[in-house]
Amino acid sequence: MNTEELLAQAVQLVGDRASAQSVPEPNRIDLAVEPGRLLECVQPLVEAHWGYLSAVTGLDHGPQDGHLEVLYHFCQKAAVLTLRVMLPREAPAVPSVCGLIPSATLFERELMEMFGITCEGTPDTRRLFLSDDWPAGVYPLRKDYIVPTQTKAPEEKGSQP
Amino acid sequence: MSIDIAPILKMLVFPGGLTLLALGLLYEYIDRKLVARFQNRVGPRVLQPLADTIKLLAKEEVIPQGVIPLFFVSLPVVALAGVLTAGLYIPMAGLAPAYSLPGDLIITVFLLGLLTLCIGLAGANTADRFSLVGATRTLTQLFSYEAPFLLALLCPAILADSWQISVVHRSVLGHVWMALPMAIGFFVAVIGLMGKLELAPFDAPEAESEIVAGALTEYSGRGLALFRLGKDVALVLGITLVAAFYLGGLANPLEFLLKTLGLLVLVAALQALFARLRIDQTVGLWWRIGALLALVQLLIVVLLKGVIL
Amino acid sequence: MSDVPAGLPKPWTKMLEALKSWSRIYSPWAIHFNSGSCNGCDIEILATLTPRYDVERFGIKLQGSPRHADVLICTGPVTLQARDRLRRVYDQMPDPKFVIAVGSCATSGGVFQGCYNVVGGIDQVIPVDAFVPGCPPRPEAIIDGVVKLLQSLKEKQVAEKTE
Amino acid sequence: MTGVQKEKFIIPIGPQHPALKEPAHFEFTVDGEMVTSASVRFGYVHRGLEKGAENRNWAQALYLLERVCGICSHAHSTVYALGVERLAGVSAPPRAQAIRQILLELERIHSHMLWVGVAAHEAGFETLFMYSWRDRETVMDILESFTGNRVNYSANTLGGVKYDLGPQQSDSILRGLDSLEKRLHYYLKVVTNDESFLRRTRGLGTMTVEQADALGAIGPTARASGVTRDLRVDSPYLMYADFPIHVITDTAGDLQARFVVRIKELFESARNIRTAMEHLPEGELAVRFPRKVRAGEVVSRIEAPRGGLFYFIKSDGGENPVRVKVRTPSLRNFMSVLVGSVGRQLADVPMILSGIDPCFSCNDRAVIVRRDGVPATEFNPRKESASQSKS
Repeated sequence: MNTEELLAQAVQLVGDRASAQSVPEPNRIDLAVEPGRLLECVQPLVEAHWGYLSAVTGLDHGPQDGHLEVLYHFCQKAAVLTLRVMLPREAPAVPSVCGLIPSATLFERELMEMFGITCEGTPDTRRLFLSDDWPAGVYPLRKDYIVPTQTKAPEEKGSQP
Repeated sequence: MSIDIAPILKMLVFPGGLTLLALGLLYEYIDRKLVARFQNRVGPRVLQPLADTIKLLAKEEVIPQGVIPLFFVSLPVVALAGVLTAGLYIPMAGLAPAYSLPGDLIITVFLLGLLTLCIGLAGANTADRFSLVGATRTLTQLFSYEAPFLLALLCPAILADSWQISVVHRSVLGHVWMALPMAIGFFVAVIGLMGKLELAPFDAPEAESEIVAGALTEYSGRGLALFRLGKDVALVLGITLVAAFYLGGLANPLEFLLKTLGLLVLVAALQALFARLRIDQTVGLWWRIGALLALVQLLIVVLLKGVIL
Repeated sequence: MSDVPAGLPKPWTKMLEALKSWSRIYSPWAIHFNSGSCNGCDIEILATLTPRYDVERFGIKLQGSPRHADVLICTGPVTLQARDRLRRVYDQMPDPKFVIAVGSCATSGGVFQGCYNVVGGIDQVIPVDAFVPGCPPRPEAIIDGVVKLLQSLKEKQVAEKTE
Repeated sequence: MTGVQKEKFIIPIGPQHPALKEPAHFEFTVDGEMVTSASVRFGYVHRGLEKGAENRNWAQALYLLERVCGICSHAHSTVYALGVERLAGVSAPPRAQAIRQILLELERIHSHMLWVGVAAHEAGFETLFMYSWRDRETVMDILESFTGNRVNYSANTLGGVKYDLGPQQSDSILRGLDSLEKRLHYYLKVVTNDESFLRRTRGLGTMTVEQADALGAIGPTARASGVTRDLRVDSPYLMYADFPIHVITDTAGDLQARFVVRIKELFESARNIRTAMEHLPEGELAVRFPRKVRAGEVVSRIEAPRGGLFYFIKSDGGENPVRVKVRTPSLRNFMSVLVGSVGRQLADVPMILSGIDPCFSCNDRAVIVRRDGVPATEFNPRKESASQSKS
């Protein structure tokens, strides 16, 4: 199957559950999905063995815009299908896909830690790769997190053990 | 009352004490150098083992938490003292052993085993997990190679009708090398020696990539230096013993040097040739193949002896 | 054990001191700690062990246990998570001990300056005796760093003698 | 001792441990010598690169991202440069693309040879480690004569490359490749014939096609299990469409198969480099690159030595990237280690771990698997998901 056929197959599998569809590049299709319908979209992909979950990207559109976005990238050969889930900045939450794709636990833990997005039902919610003394409630990849000046970093975080 | 100075000299200078220590450091150098050359490297300088030892002796000795300090400090001393004592029964440099008594073969093998036992206990003494696993492995390995090694040494002893090293040694002198008619026994003895000294590929007890430095992980400074010295001396003694039994005896210092060094080259080559065996593979190898081979050799010797004599 | 007994006559003390410092320079055992490096320096440190560079001819041996080591070779900027580990490894080493910071990142934080999880160079956490700059430094430079450090020990000793 | 044995006896590996040249903290619960569960915590080399890239301009971020990993640095800078160029609507000249590809393949040779040595070291086979690293110096010399640095070549720039390939360098590369190939035949013989080494590699960390596919394994790890997943063929970038590569696969899926696959890939890389140098296009090395990149999002993927490398780059039309997401190949493969080490000997763990050629500085994240007593061969991701959600 070539890339177009693969993408057509993907759209056929999940297209009707998406609220919007766009083609940013010839080998990519983006589908906007409501948070509540995410699992409905992932399930047919997993069942049809359409590609593998290559990455989960978190995006912060900034405090003005007031939205966070989670991108689930599925890759099959050259084709990339992205499920985009738009979330409010306040109390963002997505359902966990770990039930369908166990190895997604890493991606979800990163998401929780870096953006403060709750993955409902994810098996493991512990710290991933921020240090143990990192302050709670500070999410470094959000746009309103400003990196403290380098030399004072450990003190400013007020996190001396 | 006059003090007999001879035994003290024997114990402190030759063949025990200083001579053994110096030979141990020299042989460690040769071993490391040969392995390095086999691996295409330049290798260490002559005085390297000496410098390592002096440096370790001059270093701070950290006594970690959770150990019994008395054991922590005394085990290396006991280990080194044990192997140095073993040196008194062995025909060092081709000369007659300093002391000789019936059954000293067993004593010697026991004293060499004492070193391993001390290392194992030293590992078990610390709270460090790597040391504990290392200690378990050291002791497991001790139980696996000790029997075949002893059996392999018994073959010439049975031929000589004695368990006294000097008698066995005299009986093989001038005869054809035992390694030729008793190739299996020789093979088991050399491999057993490598297992005893925890040389590659039998270095699972101190496998760096799994358990850091095994039982000795927590040792620093003096303790480490003494254990290393103990191992060096054990290397010399083991090689001498095998050469004396299997390579036609050691008639004079020159023969001693040539034969032991020849054996050292063989041991170094074997070290460079193989990947490390897992501990279960080591044990399996010893009990399934090593012990069996040694028994077969022993059987052959006993049968032959019965037929000929 | 590390101190020469005070009761010995002076020439003896001197000789023992000289012997100690000789052995220290002749036999530097090293341990390697990566506190956040990109691997570039680490593979170059590993390369120093291999036939082309072979540091064993200088008596340098890479050890696994901090208890056995004299020289701590650090690579990479210090990350928040590695900071305490670095300090602990340093504390576990018996005296006398030395630290070499290998690479630009270990020296100053390098290209990672300003990243939120980076504290800075190694010297922010533990005292450093020698810096080897480069991204990554060549294996020759790393060996040179160790040799220079040892040379400085000798000079220090000479200076103490003349005092 | 017995009291300790009855409790969970946990062997920590890392963050400072001789088997890991990089820090990560593994905890293996052992029963005697048998591993009963495994967990890992990364973060020791997490530097906050993704945020760091947002605070740098497009060109500066290239140098930062090149240092995500020192072993596959060129792969990281290439995937970023390709993505940003596509975003900006700029295309590097053909000659630059061919040079990038040659460097990528040279880097693959250096990386795989490094891995052969490190894996041999984990197995306690020092001689093979020394030999393979000695011969690896050949490719290091080539890289140095080409770019002036042994590691972190800094050959890429946005819009092209910095270094040209002259006839003299071509000669030295060809000569180096010839001698390297001779040695590679020897290593292939060693890893397939040496009995003591086979004892440590055969049947270890085995993944079937289904498991590899389900776990989303990539790179040589997946190819050794028979999954033909290679972005150089699936989605050709640079000049891989013109100078194609032949995908090497194996069916065994164990550690030995990964050795064989990696070494065979090197022959393929050498062949690819020769072809690319023979048909090296003439022309410019670089084109002008704008300071600002027009708004948009791009997914850039290439096949790094360890597997598919995934970058997501977003621009809002300014001088800085808005988001750079890095997903490295080791991360996708880590599940296989934790799952594979349960039920194995402790002595095999470093081997299984090194089997995927992990790169911690690449992916600083964490994962946990608790699967007490269930052998790895029975692992079923679906089953696991059920048990995990229950707990």
